[in-house]
Amino acid sequence: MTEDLKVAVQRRGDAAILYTKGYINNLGGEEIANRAYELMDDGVRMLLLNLRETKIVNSIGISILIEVIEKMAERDGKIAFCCLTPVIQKTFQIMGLAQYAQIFTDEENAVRELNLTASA
Amino acid sequence: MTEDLKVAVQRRGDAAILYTKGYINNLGGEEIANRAYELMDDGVRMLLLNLRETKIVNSIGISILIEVIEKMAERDGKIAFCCLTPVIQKTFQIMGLAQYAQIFTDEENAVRELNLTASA
Amino acid sequence: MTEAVERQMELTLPMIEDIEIAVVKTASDLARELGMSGDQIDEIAHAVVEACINAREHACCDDQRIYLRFAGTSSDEGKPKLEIWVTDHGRGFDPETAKAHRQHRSPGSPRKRGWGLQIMEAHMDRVDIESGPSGTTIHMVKYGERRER
Amino acid sequence: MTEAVERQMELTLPMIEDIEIAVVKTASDLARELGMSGDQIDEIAHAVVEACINAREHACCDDQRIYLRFAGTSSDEGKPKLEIWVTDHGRGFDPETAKAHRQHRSPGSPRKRGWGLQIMEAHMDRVDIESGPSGTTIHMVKYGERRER
Ligand SMILES: Nc1ncnc2c1ncn2[C@@H]1O[C@H](COP(=O)(O)OP(=O)(O)O)[C@@H](O)[C@H]1O
Ligand SMILES: Nc1ncnc2c1ncn2[C@@H]1O[C@H](COP(=O)(O)OP(=O)(O)O)[C@@H](O)[C@H]1O
Repeated sequence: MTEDLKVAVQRRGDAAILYTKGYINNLGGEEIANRAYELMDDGVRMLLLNLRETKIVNSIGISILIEVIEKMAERDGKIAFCCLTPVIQKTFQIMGLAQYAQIFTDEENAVRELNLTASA
Repeated sequence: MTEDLKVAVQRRGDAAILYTKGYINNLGGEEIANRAYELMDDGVRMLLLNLRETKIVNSIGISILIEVIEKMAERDGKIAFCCLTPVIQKTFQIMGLAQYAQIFTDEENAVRELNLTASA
Repeated sequence: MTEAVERQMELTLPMIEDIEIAVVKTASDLARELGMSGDQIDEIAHAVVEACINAREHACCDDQRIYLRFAGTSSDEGKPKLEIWVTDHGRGFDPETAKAHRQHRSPGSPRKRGWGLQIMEAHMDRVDIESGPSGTTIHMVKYGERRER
Repeated sequence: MTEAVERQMELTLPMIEDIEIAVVKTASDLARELGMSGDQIDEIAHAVVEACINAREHACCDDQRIYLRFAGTSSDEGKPKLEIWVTDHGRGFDPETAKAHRQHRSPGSPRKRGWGLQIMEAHMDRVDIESGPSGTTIHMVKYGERRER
């Protein structure tokens, strides 16, 4: 029952990886959004969300992530995801999120494909 | 319902202040104990637990804190508390914890009385 | 030969934030006992979450409770099956209208809300809605894989 | 003149980790509606937590549920009053034996467990235990302060 979302950030030059742990509900979505907006204000234009430790999401939380993707697109930036459980990936597909953001199976692939520079 | 305990530590020389946020149940108590034991292994002999952001505790969590107090006493160290809600303070009294650990109303008082040196 | 398993559970929960986590936990435990796979358990979890947040967000009722019923069966003969009823005593809604106004993937402007029912349907094998002025019941069914031996 | 308030609530909750937080939330909302003070609400919260963790830890029953009943009243005439029943269908226990083995503050060796019943009694105005082979009910009563006007 204790499922407070925890967020950790790893900055990599102009990019960043954001790690989530726990339930992405409305509060969790807002927590991610706030961290993402801070990073965007700080110049980050490539943000990888690693959801490895998130096992459950709801449609309100994901709709907030869609807003973040839109805000990032407005600034010519990009958001990508990795390490989704099959069911979260399916939920992303239902909600059309898979159209606006790249989804990678693991972080290694994402880092290579997105050309994320080493930790700055 | 999301009440995962969060712990933050501020090291002050040979002393430390540990801030808790959330419900101190068995898991919360163990989280505090683990952090306290790390600090003790690292030489800390004076530990102030600031429970300002904890509004609820249970008897299992508190019994774990009693163990921590005992372990610290074995090493000739001391644990103190501050910023308890009146009801948590009452619970500490019922469980006899108030006999083995000093309790301060606020951090300022605790820092002065315990002579906690500035952040190292 | 494995035993036939039958599970029934009824709960009455307060409509408070994150109460769906308690429902997920209960549903997952049941589904696991019935021998469902991890992904199936996850799908059930995501469906009940949406049913519960709809009850909490849209029911708008004085009776601040969500009524859950679970019925599961599993045997050598057939696939394991878990049925879940999520009921509120709220104001109800017209499922047809809600479905007509449902959001679609419109490139460039994914809409903010309106995905709950679609998520339930995508993750479950059957979803029926009974709704009227005295409340709503979402009835969902999930079949597992036939057990291997 | 303030209105008389009467509140009733029954819940059936799964015996899962931290479910007591849902009970605390429900009890706190009720107590607040009855006009109890912040400290009184906190005392009720700490008492129901202990009752719930005892049910979860000690009941050892197949029926993995906790049954809650709340009844609150508040009026100009008297003090607000909140009654809470916490029931499990577990194996029961003998309260007299449990109380006899209760831990005391023994200097130098505070014991690990055995504080739950004492905490309930210290925080509530009345605690009655009914327990037998088919389960346990803890009945607790808390009176608030008479409302100031
Ligand atoms: N339990 C309910 N009680 C009343 N109305 C509901 C309920 N569940 C769903 N609805 C109505 O159906 C609509 C569609 O629901 P849904 O697909 O879950 O999307 P969302 O909840 O994001 O709006 C809701 O906006 C609401 O008007
Ligand atoms: N709901 C219950 N069902 C069965 N036994 C119980 C229940 N509640 C309490 N007990 C018994 O009473 C004892 C004392 O309870 P308590 O004072 O809360 O201390 P603790 O739970 O820390 O042991 C427990 O150890 C247990 O044996």
